[in-house]
Amino acid sequence: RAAQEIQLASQQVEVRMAVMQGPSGFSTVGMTRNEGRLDDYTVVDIQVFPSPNEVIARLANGELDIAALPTNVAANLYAKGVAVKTAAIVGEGMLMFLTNDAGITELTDLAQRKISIPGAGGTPDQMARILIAALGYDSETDVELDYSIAAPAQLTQMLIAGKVDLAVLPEPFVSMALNSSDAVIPLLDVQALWSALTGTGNYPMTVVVVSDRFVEQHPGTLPLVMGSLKDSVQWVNANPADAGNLIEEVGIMKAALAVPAIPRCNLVFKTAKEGYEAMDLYLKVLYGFDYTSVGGAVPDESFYLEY
Amino acid sequence: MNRSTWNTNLITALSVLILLGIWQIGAVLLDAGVILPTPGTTFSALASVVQQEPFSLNILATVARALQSFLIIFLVGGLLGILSGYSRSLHAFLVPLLVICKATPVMSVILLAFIWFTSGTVPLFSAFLMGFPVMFIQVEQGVKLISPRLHEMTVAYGFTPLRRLIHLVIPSLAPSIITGAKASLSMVWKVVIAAEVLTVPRYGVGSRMQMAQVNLETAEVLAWTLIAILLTAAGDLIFLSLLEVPRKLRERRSKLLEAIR
Amino acid sequence: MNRSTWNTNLITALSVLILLGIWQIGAVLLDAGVILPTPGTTFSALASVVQQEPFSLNILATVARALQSFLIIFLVGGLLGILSGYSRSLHAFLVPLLVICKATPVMSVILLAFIWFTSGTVPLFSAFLMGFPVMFIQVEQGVKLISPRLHEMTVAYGFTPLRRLIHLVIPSLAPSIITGAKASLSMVWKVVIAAEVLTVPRYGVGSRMQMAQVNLETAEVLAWTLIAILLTAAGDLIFLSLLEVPRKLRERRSKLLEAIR
Amino acid sequence: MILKNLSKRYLVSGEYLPVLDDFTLSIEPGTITALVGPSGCGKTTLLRLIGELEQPDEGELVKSVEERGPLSYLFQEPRLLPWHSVLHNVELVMRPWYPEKEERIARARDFLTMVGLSDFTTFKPDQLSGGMRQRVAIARAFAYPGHMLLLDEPFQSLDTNLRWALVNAFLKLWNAEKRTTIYVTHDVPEALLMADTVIRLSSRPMRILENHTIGTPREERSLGSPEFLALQARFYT
Amino acid sequence: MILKNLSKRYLVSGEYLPVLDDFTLSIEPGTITALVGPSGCGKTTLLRLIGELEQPDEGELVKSVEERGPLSYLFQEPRLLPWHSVLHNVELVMRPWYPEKEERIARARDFLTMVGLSDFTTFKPDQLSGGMRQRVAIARAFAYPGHMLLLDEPFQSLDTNLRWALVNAFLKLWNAEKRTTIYVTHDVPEALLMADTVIRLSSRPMRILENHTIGTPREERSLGSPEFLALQARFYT
Ligand SMILES: Nc1ncnc2c1ncn2[C@@H]1O[C@H](COP(=O)(O)OP(=O)(O)OP(=O)(O)O)[C@@H](O)[C@H]1O
Ligand SMILES: Nc1ncnc2c1ncn2[C@@H]1O[C@H](COP(=O)(O)OP(=O)(O)OP(=O)(O)O)[C@@H](O)[C@H]1O
Ligand SMILES: [Mg+2]
Ligand SMILES: [Mg+2]
Repeated sequence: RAAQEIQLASQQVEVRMAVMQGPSGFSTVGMTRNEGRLDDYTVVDIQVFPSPNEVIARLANGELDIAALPTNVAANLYAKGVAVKTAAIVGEGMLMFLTNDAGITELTDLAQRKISIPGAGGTPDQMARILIAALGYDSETDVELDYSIAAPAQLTQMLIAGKVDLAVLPEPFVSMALNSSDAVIPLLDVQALWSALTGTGNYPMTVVVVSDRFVEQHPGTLPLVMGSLKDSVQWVNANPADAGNLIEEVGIMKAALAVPAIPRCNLVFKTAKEGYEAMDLYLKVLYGFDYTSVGGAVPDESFYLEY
Repeated sequence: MNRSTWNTNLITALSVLILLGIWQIGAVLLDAGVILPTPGTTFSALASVVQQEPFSLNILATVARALQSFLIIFLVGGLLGILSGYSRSLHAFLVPLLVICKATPVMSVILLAFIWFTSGTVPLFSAFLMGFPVMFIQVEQGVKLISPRLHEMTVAYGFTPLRRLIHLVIPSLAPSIITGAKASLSMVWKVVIAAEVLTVPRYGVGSRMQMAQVNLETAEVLAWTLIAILLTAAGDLIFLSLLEVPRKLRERRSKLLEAIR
Repeated sequence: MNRSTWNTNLITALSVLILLGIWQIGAVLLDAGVILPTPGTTFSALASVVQQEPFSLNILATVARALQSFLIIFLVGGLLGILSGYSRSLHAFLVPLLVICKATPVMSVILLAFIWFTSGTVPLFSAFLMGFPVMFIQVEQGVKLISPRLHEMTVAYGFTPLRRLIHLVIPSLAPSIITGAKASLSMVWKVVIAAEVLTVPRYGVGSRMQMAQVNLETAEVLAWTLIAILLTAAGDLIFLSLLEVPRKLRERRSKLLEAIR
Repeated sequence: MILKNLSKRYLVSGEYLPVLDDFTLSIEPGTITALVGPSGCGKTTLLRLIGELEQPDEGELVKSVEERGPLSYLFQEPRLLPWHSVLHNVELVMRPWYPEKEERIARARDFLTMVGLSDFTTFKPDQLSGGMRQRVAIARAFAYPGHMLLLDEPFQSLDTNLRWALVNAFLKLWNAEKRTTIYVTHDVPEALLMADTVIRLSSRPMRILENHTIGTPREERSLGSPEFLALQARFYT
Repeated sequence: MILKNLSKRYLVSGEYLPVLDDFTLSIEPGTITALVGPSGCGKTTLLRLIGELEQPDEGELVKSVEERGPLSYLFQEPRLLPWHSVLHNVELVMRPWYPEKEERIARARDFLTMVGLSDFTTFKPDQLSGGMRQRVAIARAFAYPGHMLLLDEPFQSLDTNLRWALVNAFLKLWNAEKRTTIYVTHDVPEALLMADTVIRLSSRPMRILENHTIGTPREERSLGSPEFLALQARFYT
């Protein structure tokens, strides 16, 4: 038996996966239900990071196999020669323009206002600038974009306290703001506007990338992991309350805040193949707007992994 | 405790009270609990934070990081400072390194830092970048203030370098070393906690602050800040009492010498 | 430039070369341009960064912030340090404030800072929190090192407080003030840039770094870091040459006195 | 000036070291008093009490009206400001008295010439020899128009010629304006030629062993005369 | 020891101040040489050159074999380590010579007793009077077994009795082991009684005005004898 166990241990595959401390973390908590054990041979170790920086460093260094990242960051990494490919979309757009100024009702009221955005150059910033431009404003002169509060949680605080009157926020902070203050009202659903402009569905905000080395070394494991991830997303969407407990346990945020947000986080699972068109379109739009944000080139087809 | 110690303690207490008063008034005027809760709310958050389970673990992790960074800064900065105070060549050699330490924001090298260190040690690294120049500059300058007359005396009386170090250099540097240590200690806490906020290691005061922040629990953030302030104050007290040790040792030594008749 | 200045300059250049060599080797070994580009790539990024349009505006904004913070720290820290070195009561009163400055991470009070200041001044605020204790501790300790014999001399010869300040206190404190200034200058750059990275004001070296960072343009991040390092080195040189001014003034004064026969 | 039952002790590693214990002395205003006594007996301490740099633990110090106010103190060490030139060191202390810069500098220069340092006015204290530093301190004390003169071993570390030249220069200054002068010396002949009253002190705790007022006018004194040979012999034991 | 054509100048605010200029002197090993000269003439500078704390700009210094190696230097100022007690200050310099702690401390104590400080061994330098500090420095220099003795105004700021007691104590030590001693003093009688050779120096740049070797054995010297009265008169001008 001892020999058997040793053999088992040697066959054991540990999948090292990274998610961010937000909805991408929500979507994977289902995988931790069985302490990360997917089958007899495969264990997934999920690490939650506060910023993409740590994920990028460890991915480039080979300390991680799989990571959930903003779509443009994934494309950017690929363009910079980091050996990763995208495997699936796990999260779609969930951004809102929120305001606590009852005077703003029309989109035309945005003119000459200060709009607070958490983090310059992130997805909220890109989408805000794309849409502002689409609405016919010049983001340099017609509105003032303010990046001085980088943490979305802090921006939410300021919005709730009424010290900031117009902000672009992602989930789960949108839900938090709406639930904490009656004064905060949704002004503009970024996703709806995107659909109207492009004539497609929601845009892919978060994707899962896999390192080439992992695909080569464990070709059989990838479908298992992806299957399990798909499972997890479905479970989380179906059981927000249970998922909330796991979210708190893993240390992402309090269940009380996460649970109401889950339905609005647009957690999905689409394989790269299924999501190809949406991603390609999204990346092309980003490229047209600011090519450095996708690494200077729209990724070719080999960026999309088949399994 | 004599009369004047009593007085200064009274003034310190008064100052704390005034600050609490300003806080209370500010919180009431601002009237936004998510941004600035009242001292009362904060103290009740503090009470519940203290009962949270891995409370002491979080504290210990932060204290360990702060202590480690401080020791590293103290030893490396002190040693290099002394050497470079004596050697113009070493000074010239270290100038670029010092400028790099001074100018490079952690952010520029954070990707590298993540590769070389685990997320628990990134705070140490940030603290080193911040505190090393302060300690170094301090001690290096201190070397220049060593009395040239006493130095000459040790030369004339053939002190070995070690004896000169122990009996002239280190006692002369003591004020510089103490201020350097105080000044770098004054940053280590804050830098370590700030880096914990950014990198969220498993345990740490900064990690808990970050979590509280994400959950919009401002009172809890401030409760952890109070804990940080208390830790710092405790650290200062311990440091001050450690400063008494050499004096006591010297007194004991002089008693011992007295005994040898 | 005499022989020995030549030598030290040579050593400094050598040290820079060695650091560049380590960088090159590290970059080649690591083989990951997103994490650590080679010096070559970085220098070409530097060339293109310098040509980007509001280049000098970014630099100026950061320099202005650093200078402002430094001046505030220098004046407030120096003044309070002198006063509190002389007055035990003031010292006792300031202790809690100092501990707060030391321990409170900017993160805990950043929202308040936003409410009270405009976003461009948050870097100043962070730099103050960081640098004030260093300057203060320094000068306060310096006051304790003023020669009691010379102090007594000024008492016996009936110096007014102002005359004592000018002719005894400030010259005696000069080494402390200089080290304090050097040490706080050593932090101001980094803290200002780090705060710019966080708050992304319209212009600033840190803002540009942040933008380059989100786009994973590591070579550009490092190019801006090099610029920050050059700024710091230039600042150090200017500071060192400013230090010569009092000596020159004193020499001129002594020539003038000589002229009055 | 009258010193009434002065006591002064220092606390040294937990024990009290009595330096003055119930010390009483009265000094005639406008005279020169020399204090002679063994090393470490408390002479400097006494001067510091008179100069009000320190407070007695017990007892009282009563100065006559013309003795109150600022006084010229020559410390046992030069105590020069190391960052100022020699001239500046002397000129600085006279500021409140001579608001005119030219006048002040001329006066400082005069006193520096008196002590033989006219060629060294631009030197920093660290660039001087020990005796030269002492002379700067002398110039400073003499240039400062204090109401009393307290001199702690003023002419130490000077060669004999210079010493006598300075004694004479001092007496000339003092004759012009007779301020109460108390001075400590280890040189008995110097004390006998210079002082009105010579006080011999015991070792610690300090007592007065002898309080001798010299009747002979200064100009008629001679160390070789029988009176002074006898005095010297007495003061040497 | 032979000093051959020594030159030494200091740079003071851009100008050279010549202190020694082509100075030549030969000193018999194992004798006591007293240097007498006006303040600021360069005596301390000469001792510093002999003690190799400074290098001459020109010229050469040739020591005989037994004069080479460590030397006991009594500086013009006490130069004590302020953080160490009196005993520790004296004991510290003897470390390489007396590895046995007990022996070293006993010796330090002996020398401190010799200078009259046996009750002050635990005091810090700052708690002593000026003369007491000087005595600690004397004890340190005498306790240190240097191959030569360089003494810069050793008995300054001491009262006359103590001064003569220390001169006698020094001569006893010196008689036990005759080391080359060069000493600076402003006290001509002291020089005449103590030295084998007395050298009178001019003011800066320093020249030898007189190099007088005293033939009379030390025990037979008396300041009152006609020989010494004549010598004193000569050395005072
Ligand atoms: N600050 C002090 N702390 C402790 N003891 C002191 C202090 N100052 C002086 N003493 C002690 O007081 C005594 C008298 O010192 P003082 O300086 O008055 O002597 P003095 O008569 O001037 O001697 P000298 O002729 O050597 O200068 C000494 O024994 C000394 O040790
Ligand atoms: N470090 C220095 N820098 C400039 N000049 C100096 C320095 N040291 C000494 N001198 C000058 O050299 C000359 C001789 O000084 P030195 O100390 O040798 O005199 P001295 O004979 O010992 O006098 P004294 O009897 O007063 O101690 C003085 O004019 C002094 O100004
Ligand atoms: Mg005295
Ligand atoms: Mg001398």
